[in-house]
Amino acid sequence: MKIKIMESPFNPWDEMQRYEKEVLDPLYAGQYGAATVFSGTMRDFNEGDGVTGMLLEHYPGMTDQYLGKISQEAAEQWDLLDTLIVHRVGLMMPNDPIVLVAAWSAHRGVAFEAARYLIEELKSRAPFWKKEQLLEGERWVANNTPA
Amino acid sequence: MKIKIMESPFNPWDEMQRYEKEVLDPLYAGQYGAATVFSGTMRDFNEGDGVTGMLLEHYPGMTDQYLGKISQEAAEQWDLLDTLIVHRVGLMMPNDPIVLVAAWSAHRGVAFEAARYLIEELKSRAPFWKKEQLLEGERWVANNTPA
Amino acid sequence: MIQVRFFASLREEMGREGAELEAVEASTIGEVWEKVAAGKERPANLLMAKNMDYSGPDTPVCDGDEVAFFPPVTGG
Amino acid sequence: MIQVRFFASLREEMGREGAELEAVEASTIGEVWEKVAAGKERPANLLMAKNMDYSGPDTPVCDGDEVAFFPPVTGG
Repeated sequence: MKIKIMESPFNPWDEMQRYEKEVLDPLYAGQYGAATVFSGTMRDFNEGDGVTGMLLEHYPGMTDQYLGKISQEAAEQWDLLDTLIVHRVGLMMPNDPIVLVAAWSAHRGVAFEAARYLIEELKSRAPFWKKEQLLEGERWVANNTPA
Repeated sequence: MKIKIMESPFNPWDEMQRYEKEVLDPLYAGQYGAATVFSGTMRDFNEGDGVTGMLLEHYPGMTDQYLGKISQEAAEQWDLLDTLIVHRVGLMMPNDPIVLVAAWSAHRGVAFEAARYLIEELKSRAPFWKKEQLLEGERWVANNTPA
Repeated sequence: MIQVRFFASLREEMGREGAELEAVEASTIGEVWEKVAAGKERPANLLMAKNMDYSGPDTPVCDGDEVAFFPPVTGG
Repeated sequence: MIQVRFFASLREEMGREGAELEAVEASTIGEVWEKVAAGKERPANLLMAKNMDYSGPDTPVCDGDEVAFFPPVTGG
């Protein structure tokens, strides 16, 4: 169970590869039949406007605490081998990865449900805020869209 | 929409990285807010027995046709930007990746539902068969487990 | 000619990868099975395909078709 | 002392990152808001945390607590 807050760009597939190699394989090689991953990427368009950049603010400490809580809740609800959450903060550009959540299990149903839980709970509870930079001016994103 | 049948080992995260870089980014950079990926890996244990290897047989031609059909069905049901399916065939070892399915969309709900559809339909309709090598002897897997 | 193919455990049970039939010998997939199965009853869970599309035992076959028989699929 | 923190759009509206209160000035999170908000009504969708746990306006506060106010979260 790992939480990473990144202040610079990350590649979700590098993160997956490294985490499987360094953490999963030594502990669970041959046991994790299923991994489900969600990767969220910054779009250049939102609510009818072009977006040229984004500032991702968070509440350091509370962020880690809530991402840990959410991971723990998933581990209690489903039979998981491990989970990983990576979230970017700071100033980012369109097409930059924002978030990665992953759940490993022996079986696929569990992996899908847990990954979905991680991203939905992250979006509704983890203290992050997005400020979009538009061609003219900037604005805070008011609400996350429902799934 | 891409289908790959691999006769040698593949790494799912390399496949994701390459496909995003070579196919998604040139067409859709800044548009794909969401990617959901399922990766299935060979386990070393099944139905109470240790498994030391596995032969994955398929029906060449029909495999590609059905993976294409399934991808097409997903594209008709959901608002997707793209999908990718990679499946290993031939002789493999525990912890080798077997299958990768991925769905890209502007929104996460759609990406999750489509990825789930791809893997469930693949498991129930694509003509692949697994023969497990055990410590003593070998056996054909009789049925896929329900999700 | 009708090309017949067997896969996986069925191929092993049959002891061969397939067979060839003259088109006049069978007019449906079910009849193809009877010609090539040497008296073996058709398993209840047997899957059938004509020209790489899932089909049933009553599906008509004609010259040039490829008919395949196989057990439940277990990929993914 | 009670440490008060504002985040995101609320921080900008307040014009500051936070404040400090003597513990005797407020006994609940709701009272903390009244002391630091300079008359601004509490937005209906305002979120509150005490020591980095979501809390409500009636949650008691005491010396050494950190209280945060912020708008709906929009991560992921």
